[in-house]
Amino acid sequence: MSAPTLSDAPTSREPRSERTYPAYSRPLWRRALLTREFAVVALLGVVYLYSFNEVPAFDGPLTLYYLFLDIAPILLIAMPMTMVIITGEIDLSVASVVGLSSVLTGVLHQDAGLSIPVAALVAVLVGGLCGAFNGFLVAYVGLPSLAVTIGTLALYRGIAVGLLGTTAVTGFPDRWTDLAKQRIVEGSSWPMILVPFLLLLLFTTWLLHFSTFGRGVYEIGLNDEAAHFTGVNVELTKFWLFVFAGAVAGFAGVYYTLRYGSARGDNATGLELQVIAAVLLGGVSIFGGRGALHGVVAGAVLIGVISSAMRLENQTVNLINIVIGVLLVLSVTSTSFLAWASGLAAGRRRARSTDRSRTSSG
Amino acid sequence: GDGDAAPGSDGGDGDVTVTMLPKNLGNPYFDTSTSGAEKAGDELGVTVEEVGPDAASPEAQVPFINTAAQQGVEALVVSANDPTAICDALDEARSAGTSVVTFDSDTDPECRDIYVNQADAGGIAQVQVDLIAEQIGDKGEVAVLSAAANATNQNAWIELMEAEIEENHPDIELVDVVYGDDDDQKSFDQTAALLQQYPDLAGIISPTTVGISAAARYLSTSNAKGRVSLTGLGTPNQMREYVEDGTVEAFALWNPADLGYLATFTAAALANGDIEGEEGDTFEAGRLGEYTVGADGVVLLGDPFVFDGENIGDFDF
Amino acid sequence: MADATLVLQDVTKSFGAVAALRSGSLTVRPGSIHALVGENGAGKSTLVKIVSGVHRRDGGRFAFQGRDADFSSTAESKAAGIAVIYQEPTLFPDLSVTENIFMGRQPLGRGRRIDRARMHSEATALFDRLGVALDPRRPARGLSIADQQIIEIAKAISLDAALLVMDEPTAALSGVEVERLFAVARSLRDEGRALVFISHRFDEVFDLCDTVTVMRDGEYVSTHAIAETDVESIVGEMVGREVGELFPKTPAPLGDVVLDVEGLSSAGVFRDVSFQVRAGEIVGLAGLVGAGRSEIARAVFGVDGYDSGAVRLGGTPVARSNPRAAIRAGMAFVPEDRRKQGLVTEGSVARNVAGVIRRGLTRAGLLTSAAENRAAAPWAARLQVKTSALDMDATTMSGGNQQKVVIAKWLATQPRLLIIDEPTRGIDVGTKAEVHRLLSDLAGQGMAIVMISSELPEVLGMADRVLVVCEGRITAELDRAEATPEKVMHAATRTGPTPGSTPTATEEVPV
Amino acid sequence: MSTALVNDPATPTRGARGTQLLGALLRSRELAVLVVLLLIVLGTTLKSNGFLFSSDGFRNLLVTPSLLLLLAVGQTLVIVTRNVDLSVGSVLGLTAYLTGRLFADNPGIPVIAVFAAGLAMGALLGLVNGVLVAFGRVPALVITLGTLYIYRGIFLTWAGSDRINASDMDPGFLALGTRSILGIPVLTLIALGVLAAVGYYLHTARGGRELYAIGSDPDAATLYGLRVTRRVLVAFVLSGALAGLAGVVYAARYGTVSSGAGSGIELQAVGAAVIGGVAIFGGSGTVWGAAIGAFLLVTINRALPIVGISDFWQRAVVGALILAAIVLDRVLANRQERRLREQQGSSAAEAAPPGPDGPPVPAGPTDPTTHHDEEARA
Ligand SMILES: Nc1ncnc2c1ncn2[C@@H]1O[C@H](COP(=O)(O)OP(=O)(O)OP(=O)(O)O)[C@@H](O)[C@H]1O
Ligand SMILES: Nc1ncnc2c1ncn2[C@@H]1O[C@H](COP(=O)(O)OP(=O)(O)OP(=O)(O)O)[C@@H](O)[C@H]1O
Ligand SMILES: [Mg+2]
Ligand SMILES: [Mg+2]
Repeated sequence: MSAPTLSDAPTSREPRSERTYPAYSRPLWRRALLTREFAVVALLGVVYLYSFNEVPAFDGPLTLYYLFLDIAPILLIAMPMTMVIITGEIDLSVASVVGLSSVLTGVLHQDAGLSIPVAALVAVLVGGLCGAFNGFLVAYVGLPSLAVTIGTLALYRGIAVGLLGTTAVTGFPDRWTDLAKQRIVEGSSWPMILVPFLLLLLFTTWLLHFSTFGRGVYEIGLNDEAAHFTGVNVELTKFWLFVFAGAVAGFAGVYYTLRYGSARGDNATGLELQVIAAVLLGGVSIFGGRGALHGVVAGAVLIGVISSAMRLENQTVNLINIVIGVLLVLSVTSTSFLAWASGLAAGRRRARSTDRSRTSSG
Repeated sequence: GDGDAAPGSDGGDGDVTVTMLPKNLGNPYFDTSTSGAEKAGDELGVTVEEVGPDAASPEAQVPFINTAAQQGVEALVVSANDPTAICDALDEARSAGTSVVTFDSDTDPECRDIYVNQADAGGIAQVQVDLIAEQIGDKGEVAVLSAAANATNQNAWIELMEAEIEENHPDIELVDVVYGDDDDQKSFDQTAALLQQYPDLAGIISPTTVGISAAARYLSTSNAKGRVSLTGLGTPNQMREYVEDGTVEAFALWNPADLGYLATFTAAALANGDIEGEEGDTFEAGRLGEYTVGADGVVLLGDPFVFDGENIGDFDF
Repeated sequence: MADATLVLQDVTKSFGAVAALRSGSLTVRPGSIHALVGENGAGKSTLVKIVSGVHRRDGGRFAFQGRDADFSSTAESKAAGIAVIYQEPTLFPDLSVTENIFMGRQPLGRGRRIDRARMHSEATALFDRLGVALDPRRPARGLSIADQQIIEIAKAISLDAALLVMDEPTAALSGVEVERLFAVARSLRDEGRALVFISHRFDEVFDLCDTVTVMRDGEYVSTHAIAETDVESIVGEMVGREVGELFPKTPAPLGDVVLDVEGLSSAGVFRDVSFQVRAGEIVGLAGLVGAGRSEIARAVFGVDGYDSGAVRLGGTPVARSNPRAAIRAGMAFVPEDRRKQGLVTEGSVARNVAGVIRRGLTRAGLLTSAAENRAAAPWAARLQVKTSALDMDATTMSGGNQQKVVIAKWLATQPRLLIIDEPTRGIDVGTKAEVHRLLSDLAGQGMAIVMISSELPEVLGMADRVLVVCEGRITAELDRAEATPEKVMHAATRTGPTPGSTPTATEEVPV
Repeated sequence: MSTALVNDPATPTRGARGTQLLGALLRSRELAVLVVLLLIVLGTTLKSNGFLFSSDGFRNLLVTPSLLLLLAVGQTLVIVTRNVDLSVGSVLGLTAYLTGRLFADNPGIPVIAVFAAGLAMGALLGLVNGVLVAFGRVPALVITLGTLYIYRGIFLTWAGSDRINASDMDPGFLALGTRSILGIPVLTLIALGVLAAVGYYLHTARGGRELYAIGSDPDAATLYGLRVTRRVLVAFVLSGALAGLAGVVYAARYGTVSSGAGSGIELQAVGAAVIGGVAIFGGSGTVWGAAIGAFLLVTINRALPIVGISDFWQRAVVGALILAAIVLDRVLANRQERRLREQQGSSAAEAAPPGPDGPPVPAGPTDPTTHHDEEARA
């Protein structure tokens, strides 16, 4: 139904030479390789190879296992966060939702006597609810998400800490804490948490890159008014993305609780900054409208590899934080630096070819 | 890239490495204990590496325990931020062949080989209650400024202090327990809040080094100085000024350097197979002499020491 | 003759692969109003931005007041004595109208304090000179486009500059405001200043200017004294090819009622709006700027809500406040501001064109770029969009080309009703005629069209029926035959009884 | 959010009564927060009159917020330009440690020199932020998130496990933390002095107004010819310098500097500004509002335990407060928009009365007939 036939061509009264357009202005390899995402993937490869060969014990069997266990919450939350940031919004409250979900899992299991799956389900639902509250204020009341989620960052964390004080709930059944740390295949380096993550990745990839919803997400980030004019439901899209972020954060909270076997109000404090660092490192524009998931995954894993390798080198956390900070700053400034450099190069090329282009255009 | 001489990867040619994992870095108390550990390391000829998170939370400690397991270090000496949360990680390290010694703050007994206890909880509670009772004339309102609410050791002491007060000091009322999270600013502000909330407060017990110094600093400049007594556990360097200006009469502590020293000897003894961690095992701990592993795999450093205006000048840590 | 104030000679400028200026030349003398005309994308705005230091030229000569110039920022050009009204408004919405005018050069009192009282009185004086009543203390946020443009003008003339460049300043202004602007421009000319005036409206060019320079495809074409040329030859030079008839409206047989709007009201915006549009019919909405025509269109399409009334398409009610329902029912809406509302300018041509129809492109749950490209290509071709590839961003295109992308996007939905708001605003004659021919063709094929335009000739030339909107009400309904400029004008300003206006409406007018 | 009218309360003229009314309404944005603050102080004092009437209580009421006040003022400068500075907490930690080190390593160093060093260090770190933001063309949120990690990492690496104790510092300096002049603590006086200076600058200096213009629409500011880069740089340098000053104040007030100094305070600073009515997307808001916001945040924290709410719930209350503030802003902004629309309607009617000799003509051609002819010929 979409491709018009020649007969209903709007200007067919006066037949003209039909123009055809190439689909792309640049060859495939340039489109694939000259991107921010690819740069991160390449950097990840380099850092991994270097660590594998040079860092003692990095080649051991435990490295990847612990690495994925550590970054799983970041990877999980980075999925919805990527979409939220592409719409031009931000969610700073995710780590507080992780904390709240963790506390709820603990309290519901211990005090209310619910079984772990039921408690976890409630925690995820409450996470979604937290996201819905953010989404409502941002999408329907129209408040800036930065301010809203700074507020809910304090609010949700406050509720978590208020519910449990600074005591911790421990003593979860081994069956469940072991599940959080189990390997997919006994003896492999791949922890079980990668299964839900891969499912989530698959779902998010489809949603963002291969669905009309995802096209709307990008359009909202680039120009939400125009998106509204073409029938994208801007409010609803944003609302659901915040719900998505909240629910995934809730799930991450359950994982967090089971992995460390303790539900505490201050669990995952500061995690939001790591998630955002991973997303931005992966090439997503904080202005919205640009970014892709493979870059984000590479960004999160890169942070994990660097931390792991530096810990194995007995470096302090401080140095690890410096490296991640520098990387973040370099990665975001590199874009404008590259643009500036390629502008210079293009200028030189143009200067050489001015005469040619002039004759050819005439 | 130049860490090729690091342990674990290139196997055991008698090179023993002990990893010290305090609750957090940047804490002078643990700085002192690590210096004791290093001294022990020198005497024993083992390498002591200190690693740790910047905030005192269990989940921040876990990656460092994991890393120790990856490196295959011979022994891990850890002060636990949570009795159970780090258990699984410690189990994995132990199954990778690493001996685990806890010090300062214990985990559940089954997660470690030996706990080096700075002083038994009863003794610590006792000395602090005795000190405050003496300073306030054995009657009045008393509050506790603790570290985090789920710090194992703190809670055990506070419980014992409550029991002790109830039993032997009927005129003393413990009105509140507040938490400064081992954060200067928070402890400072909590002290201010306590004084406001309980105008008749006679004394504060702060069984944590961060808390007592923050509280002392607040008291020393407020008009409650001299009216409200303060005691607890502190290091001489942090408290010297306040003892000298009269804000604080006396406080207690063990020597954290000795604690680190003993923990390292214990770890080395375990790593070398000299002891198994069973009750009754004995080992030599350098200048501290011989120790015996007690029930539940606990090694006790000794009784806490009381610092006051008379003796504080003799210490520097 | 005095020395030229501004000399540009063979100036070149490229943006990436786009050569915006190949050889721009312009010589402006003091005491003269110099028109700069050319098709969309001819490079007029780029030339202006080089003069004002927004862009730096790649090559060529640029002299201001006899000295070579090369401004690297607008601050430098301003300091040198150049005032510019840009095509796009550059206001600070949070600041007061006065502060917008005097930002960066506020009058200072003692201790380098800003003297607010003096600043406000100076602003009031400026508005008096322009003959408008604007509260100098209100924030710029929420001003109509016309008022925003007036502030831009006030800003520029307050600069007391030797050269004043105006890039399409009249695009959003009404007749009175245009006249007042022209009066001010003439007085500035008589003071011996040099002015550059860019417009697509030839009557204005011939009314105001004394010299005209024509540009085409980034190149200088010619300069004439106004007295020695006429519209026809200028258009010929601009386009470089034959332009067909400007209003090629052919009568089409009318079909059934497609759009039926009944009693639509929205508090404070419009009231009791009812009209019908038949298949094959072009209905023009005329009126003064700010009369509320766009708001009516937006409410009908559902991007805005309304309080009461009903919209039916082909007899079926259309849900309110729901653009997607409107699209599903067969409506298409080309909004008035293409950069902000019509396009995702940073998106590719393909994504823009396939933007509304992408739901239908999903195969097995997957929407791929390949499918979008395939769907977009024929529509881009049909409208002769000038682009090198389908993945080029719309940012790189001129206004006329962008408008073609927007129209292509909506035609791709194959709608029954097309609402088109200011179809040719800021578009050159060549493209204008193309758009008009397109609308006529579409009507001929049985599409119902609602066309909103502030250019009266366009409305009169293209519409089968003209609805006149005044202060949110329809005050007249005129057939093509009876629609004269006078009648429309009367209904739009309600200076007298007009056929079709309801008596109650006239009573309630607070004039 | 609060508008230009707040920033621009000029002498009223006739015909501007609507504006005046509106101005009064909007000025209440700051007033509203102030009223909440006073109510809290009042309520808590009724509960425990030591909260205000003991000399310690009064001093704490004034001195505790001064640290956050400094940060909130700096944050306002940056937010007004549509940026944000998340690195202030790390800058505070770093300068607090620097302060301690200076005293520890140079006994007898003049206090004024330490203040200068703190300011300079803060300004330098702010400059780094500013340069990266202005020249890297990257949003400040990302850059300062990066420098938050970097500065704290540098601080901790430099400090190691070294802690600054009160005994390391000059007693005269520490006395600043507790001394009062005319019953007002010195630290509060410092903060209020900074507040007054910055507030005056933002309101009455060209540079200050340009900060608002830049935040209101950065692209327009560039087209207009404002020196955007330089102004943004200055805003970041000032924010850094004030964070540096806050670091020195921190050392004076708390007497010890440990690794946790200032961590997490950046969000409180942003929160204080937002509560005080500073629009997160730039262009509007005042430092007075931000200052009141800082007072409110800190005072609530101190009041909660006294009125019997466990301090565990403090953060929840702070969060609710921030949300309430931005919702209130939205309500006020909506109301303002309505008024402006009414106002515009009436002024439009005034502006274009159909005169007898020059009736307004429809937009477009001044003489439709001739135009039509010309076009037809073309
Ligand atoms: N910043 C830019 N980046 C890329 N291309 C640009 C940029 N600015 C202008 N162009 C291109 O340069 C050409 C000339 O544009 P310009 O805006 O000068 O045209 P114009 O004559 O003012 O047209 P209009 O009448 O539509 O305003 C166009 O093809 C446009 O797409
Ligand atoms: N951003 C805005 N904020 C407040 N009021 C507005 C705004 N834009 C327009 N209005 C008001 O809404 C009414 C209709 O404005 P609008 O300019 O859209 O009408 P129009 O007939 O479509 O004119 P045109 O399309 O020719 O500009 C006017 O009263 C105008 O003052
Ligand atoms: Mg232009
Ligand atoms: Mg309109």
